[in-house]
Amino acid sequence: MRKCSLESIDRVFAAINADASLYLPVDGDDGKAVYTKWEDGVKWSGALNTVRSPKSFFFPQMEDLVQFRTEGKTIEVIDPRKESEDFVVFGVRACDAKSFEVLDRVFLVDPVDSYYASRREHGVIVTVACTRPVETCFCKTFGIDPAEPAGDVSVWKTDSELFWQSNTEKGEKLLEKLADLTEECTDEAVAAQKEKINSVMSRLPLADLKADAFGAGKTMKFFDAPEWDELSESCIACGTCTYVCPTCQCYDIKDFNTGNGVIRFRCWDSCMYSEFTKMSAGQPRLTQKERFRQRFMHKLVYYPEKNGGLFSCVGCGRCLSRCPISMNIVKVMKTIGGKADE
Amino acid sequence: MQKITRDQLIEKAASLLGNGTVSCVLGWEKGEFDYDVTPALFETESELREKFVFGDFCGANLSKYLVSKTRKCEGRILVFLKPCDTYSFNQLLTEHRFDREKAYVVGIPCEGMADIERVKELCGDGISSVTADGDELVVTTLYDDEPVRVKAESVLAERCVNCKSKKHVAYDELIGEDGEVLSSARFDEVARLEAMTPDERFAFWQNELSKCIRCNACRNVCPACTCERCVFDNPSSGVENKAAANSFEEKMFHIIRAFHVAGRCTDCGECSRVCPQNIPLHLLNRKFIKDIDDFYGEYQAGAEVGSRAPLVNYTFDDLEPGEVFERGGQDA
Amino acid sequence: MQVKEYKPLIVAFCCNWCSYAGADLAGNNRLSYPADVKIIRVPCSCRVNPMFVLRAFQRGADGVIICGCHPGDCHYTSGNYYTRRRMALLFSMLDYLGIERDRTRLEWVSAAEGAKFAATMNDFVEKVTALGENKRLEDLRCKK
Amino acid sequence: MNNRTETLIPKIGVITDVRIDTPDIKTFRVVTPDGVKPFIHRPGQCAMLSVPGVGEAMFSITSSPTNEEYMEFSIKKCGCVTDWLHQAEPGQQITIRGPYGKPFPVDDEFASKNLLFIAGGVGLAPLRSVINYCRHYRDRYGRIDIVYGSRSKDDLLDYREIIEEWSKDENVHVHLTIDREQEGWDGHVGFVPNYVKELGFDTDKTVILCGPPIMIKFTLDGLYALGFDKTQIYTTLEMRMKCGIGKCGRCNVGSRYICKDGPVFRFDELDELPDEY
Repeated sequence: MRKCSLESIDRVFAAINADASLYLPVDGDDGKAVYTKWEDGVKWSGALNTVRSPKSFFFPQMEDLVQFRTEGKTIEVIDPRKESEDFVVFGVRACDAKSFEVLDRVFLVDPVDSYYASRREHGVIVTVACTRPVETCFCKTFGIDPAEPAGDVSVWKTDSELFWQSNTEKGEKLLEKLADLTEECTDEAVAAQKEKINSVMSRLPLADLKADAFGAGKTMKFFDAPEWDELSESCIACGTCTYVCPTCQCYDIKDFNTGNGVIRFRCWDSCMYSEFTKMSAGQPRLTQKERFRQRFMHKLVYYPEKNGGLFSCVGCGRCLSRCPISMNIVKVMKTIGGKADE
Repeated sequence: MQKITRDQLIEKAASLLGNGTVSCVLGWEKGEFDYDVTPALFETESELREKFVFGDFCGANLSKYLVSKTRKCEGRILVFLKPCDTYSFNQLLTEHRFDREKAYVVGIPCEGMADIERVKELCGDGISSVTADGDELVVTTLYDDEPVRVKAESVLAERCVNCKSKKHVAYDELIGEDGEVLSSARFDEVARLEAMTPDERFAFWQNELSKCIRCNACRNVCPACTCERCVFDNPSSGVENKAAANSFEEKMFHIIRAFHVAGRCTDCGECSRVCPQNIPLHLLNRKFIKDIDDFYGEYQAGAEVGSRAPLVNYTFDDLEPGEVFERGGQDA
Repeated sequence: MQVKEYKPLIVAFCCNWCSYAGADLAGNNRLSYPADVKIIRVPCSCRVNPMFVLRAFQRGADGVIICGCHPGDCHYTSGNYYTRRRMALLFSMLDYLGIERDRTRLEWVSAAEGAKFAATMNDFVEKVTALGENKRLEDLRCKK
Repeated sequence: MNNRTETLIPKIGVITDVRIDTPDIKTFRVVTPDGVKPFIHRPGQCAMLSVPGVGEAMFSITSSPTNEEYMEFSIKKCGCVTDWLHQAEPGQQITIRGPYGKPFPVDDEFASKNLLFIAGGVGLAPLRSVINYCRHYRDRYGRIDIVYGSRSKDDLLDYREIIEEWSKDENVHVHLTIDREQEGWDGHVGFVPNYVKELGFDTDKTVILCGPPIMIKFTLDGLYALGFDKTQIYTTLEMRMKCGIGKCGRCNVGSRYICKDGPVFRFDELDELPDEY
């Protein structure tokens, strides 16, 4: 483990930024933190988390897949990708770090999504242990320890210092570059910090939320639950929950005719939208209840069933604070899961 | 702090359910925390007593739900409407979006709704409870031993700070006293933007609109956006894009959306309330309202049922678009 | 190296009954206006919805002008009155977003006003040329 | 090029022949610009065809893998991509990527079994590759029955091939039916589910079923009545698909992705899935 003083942070950032673009949460003009490219003078935000999750570093909201040029009856296919550059994402929280594992199991299984894979290869994730979890946090529900964040490098922040620990080869390399700016240290301060975080975690209002009722093999148990009607009753079918979610990964592929060629791009999509499953021949999910159910069943049952029990929710709490009608996965878990115990 | 209480509303709803006037109640349901309130339909008195809530965080405008719920429910629906919500209600009626006979409006006075983001700014995050006490909110957080007290008026949502009317323009029954149309400062911010140079305005909007994630929350919550199928959802429109590819598409979505509700927008402010990225979308709608007032005479959408909206109306001597710019403001 | 002279691309929506005929007359009378004006014939100026204007900009237009019958002369009685209100609000909104005022215009041109058509186009092209390329409402994907 | 870069980037295909099968179904023959088959597939697999600027859609490959020269797709006109394809002429290039999905277990569960194919309308398209595969390796399978029905004689897909080739094969029994009486038709008249019941098959068969949902529903009832078990019946499903590789989430039903874990399912497997397909 290595440490540096908080005062030297800008020098550390400059060192990281020297060979790879550095992105970190920065307070925007509305006081909300946004991942921003670091440059001299940019200050790391003290906010717990960003409104938009860091998934967009690897799975951007919109990216070009392929371009076509057509002439008469012939088509030319062009791969628009250029070599990705190395980048470092600093300040990722434990929940979001876990979300990359959830996304990896979708994009990196055969056949590998090369667009995502390339960014994963070029990106280094530096996580920071939480210090001030808030009422909407429930990462513990999914076995995530905010005091022990994953990622290539984990960082703990105390009042005056930052403690760095590498977890992977990529992380090792990054720390080597910072060798002059950091010094070797023991992990006592970190252990104390972890204890402090854990004592806060147990006081959180959602500390007792359990996901045990869900998981593989529960499809039929919950699919026809009458509670879905009530839960989805006032859903306005927007995509806020999906778009702020760090693990939602559905996308759409569309063509855009630029007038001098066709760009085929992909962009985030939401199962909450009515035309998500609409085909020329019909629509398997006719009402908002079915779409609403799909989202939560996917996170709590379908995904774990396919991925060895791993839930596709990391308890980051973004949907809790952002849903226009305050309907969210916690309410769903309590209502649907709670009824199942009876 | 609201002047009426949850219990008053439950009593009213229970008696109307009991005597068969209405078959269900459209109201607000309490959530996980004191501030995350969900619009909900209640069918029985016990449901009301268990889950119904009314307080400083019941900002959600329930009028749009009448479009779908009146089709779904047998019998009349009791809906609690705050003064600003009644404008949306009238506007929906003007556009024949539901059957007036199927709604039973109980007008409720509103002292302005709190914005949880403002509470967090003043009291810090990690909020474990928020309760009203007189004209103050008592806020406890995970990190402070002592509760923090803030003036309710200091955490009002922007739309409530600039409240346009405390008068109910539609109701079957009123709880408490009706208020007056207010002379608000709601156009001040628009005027401030108008006074900027075009470069400043461009920079302002470029920055704001670039935050847009195209979640469609503003559109879907908007009581004026009730098209069965939106142009932005129609694959053959060529603009059915789920993500804004660049700043052009960000602008197009918001200009077109604001234009489509121009003259019909009652300025209820729901778009700005729900925006996960805190984009001040009401400033687009208010620009249209201000322009309409300036160009064609004062018009408040929803003030009365059946009024002819300015964009489906004209006079022979309307202003020419070229003359608009002669009236002032700055150009490059 | 020779510097290429900047020529703006102008989209002109012309009402079938008046302005399109006006453009025709301008041509018949050999009145010149820049060839960079692309005329799109519409049944009535009120057929032009705001999306048309924005999409013209997206596709590379540097200026958009809408021409219709003079107020009172609309083939459909009142179409151009609606256009007048719509465009007044739309142009004002574009201005509010910081888009240059001179990129949009609404003009009344009758079938007999070939000279006015040519003069309007010349004037409009001149103003847009002065502004230069449309950078504030551009879609980079559509640029070559 | 390695496999990784090719997941979402299509190849170019050339339409070399367009055959009009029925008033709304055409069969397109596709090869690469070099004149060879775009890729190797198994019976029941699909390919993503696209027209740049119009869109991309998933189609079953209707030609048999044993055909080594080209690929065929029987496509019903029903949406924007299919509308466009129906206007295409030979020589037109399109894009193609695949193969996608799980094939029919022709070499495992189907081996040495008696096979009963039941199809309705354009539902024959995905089965044609299986039928021709089984005909090609005739000695690996037992008796083959094919029940095929459509609205009218004109709507029968591959009619010429059925009459001139399939019907003439030894131990292949074709049973055609159309919904309503028609001049020039002396075959059976009636809906497929009823015809299946009338024919009254023995349960020593493996059934491959494809057609409109309503036909599937009633045919299944008929098959169960005849004593068939769910584990004997296979079908192939349709869902909206975008990526074809089990990632975009559109065709997700339960824990399965139709494009990757399907489209071929045995009916007992479908019991584990919610009814959303």
